[in-house]
Amino acid sequence: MNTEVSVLYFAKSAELTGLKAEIITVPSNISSVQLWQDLENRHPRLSVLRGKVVLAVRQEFVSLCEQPLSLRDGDELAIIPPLSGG
Amino acid sequence: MNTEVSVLYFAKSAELTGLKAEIITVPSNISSVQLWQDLENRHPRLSVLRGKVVLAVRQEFVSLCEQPLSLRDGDELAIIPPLSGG
Amino acid sequence: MAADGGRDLITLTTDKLFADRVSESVTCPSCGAVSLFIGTTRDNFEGKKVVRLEYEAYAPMAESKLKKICSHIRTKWPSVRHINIQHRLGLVSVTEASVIIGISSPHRSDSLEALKYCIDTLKATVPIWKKEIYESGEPCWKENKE
Amino acid sequence: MAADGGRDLITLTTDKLFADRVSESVTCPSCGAVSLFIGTTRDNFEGKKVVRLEYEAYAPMAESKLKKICSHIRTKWPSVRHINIQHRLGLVSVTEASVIIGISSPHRSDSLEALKYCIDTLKATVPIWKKEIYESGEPCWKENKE
Repeated sequence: MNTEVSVLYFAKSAELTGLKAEIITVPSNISSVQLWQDLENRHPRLSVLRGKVVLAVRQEFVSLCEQPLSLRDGDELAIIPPLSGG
Repeated sequence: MNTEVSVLYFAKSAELTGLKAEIITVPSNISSVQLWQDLENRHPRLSVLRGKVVLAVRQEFVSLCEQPLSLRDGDELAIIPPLSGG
Repeated sequence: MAADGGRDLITLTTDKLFADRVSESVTCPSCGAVSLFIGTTRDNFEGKKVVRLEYEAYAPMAESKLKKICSHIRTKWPSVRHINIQHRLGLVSVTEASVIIGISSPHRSDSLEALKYCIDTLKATVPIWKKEIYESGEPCWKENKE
Repeated sequence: MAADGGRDLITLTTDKLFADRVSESVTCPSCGAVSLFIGTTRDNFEGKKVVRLEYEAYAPMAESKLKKICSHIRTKWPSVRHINIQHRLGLVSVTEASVIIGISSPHRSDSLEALKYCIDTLKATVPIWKKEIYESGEPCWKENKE
């Protein structure tokens, strides 16, 4: 089953994609690793961040792993490059 | 040999003696314990501070003990009740 | 918000930050100690001259993470009274504050320890990013390491 | 005064103290961190209402002890840049600052650790005394315990 989710890009990921946000359709049981691969396919320049990013799913950090994300329509995802606040 | 030294009183010791400072003559080899006893004799109300004060001799802390102070004329002594700065 | 009326103040803003406002906002008659941390922009990085920083945040998540930090502080140091965390966004010039944290407590050790925990945890867990802009050369997105 | 131009500022004064002035005086372009401690008068002691404090110092010795604290800080945390220690004397009302310490350093951990050392050592070694003046009852000279 597919879901429509929004993906927010921050910092370097926003520069690399040229986007602040986009809406994409992905399988609801996609894993975080697969989702990242899907985003890299859409935006090949994102590959420089491979191994350095985590996701935020519904505003909670999620490391890249094989576990299904159980996405629901309208969920907010975000690409989180290494933090540098403070 | 006697020396003339000034004694400064601070905080509660100033309240008890009613003095900010006085000049006294004491033996130059007096110990800090003897000096305190001498001051208690001059100002009996100081006895409530017994065991709680230290001295400052030429602006260095000196605990009450038997060692001679080697005072010189014009030395500045001070009565140091428990500190409460900050 | 702490149960007994302690305030958790959290602000993300493009306005300039002022230490006095933060310290006043956490001062209270029952507290003997206010500890403040001010993070400012340094003028150099590996020999390159930094002229300014640009901060960006995932604002709603950053605010919820900052609230979580406040609630952890109140669990670890129950005597902490008020907490104010201000983080600047957008462009910040050299020597201007990018973050100010103020914490009050009746005795000093609690607010000092909570302050260190707060800035350490902010740097490690709050989705905020800074880009250094140099006098010459490409700007660079930074990475907290400590 | 540190060899490389770091400032040691020490003030004993009956004037009101301001956090902004202290933080500005230690801010510098090469520093990313300013840590500030503000000690204020609490409004209560063992159920008695405190209306104000009165501070007294053995001023020349207090200044030399504060200078010694600065020089120890520079030995223990050589990256510390500027140090400003202001202590108020005379009458201080509830919520007003009696002491403000500001310390800057390139990275935060040094100024935070030096700040804790500074206020702990000040309370333990600097000849300054405070008397609490209550709404009713005899004033009382305090004793630092921590």
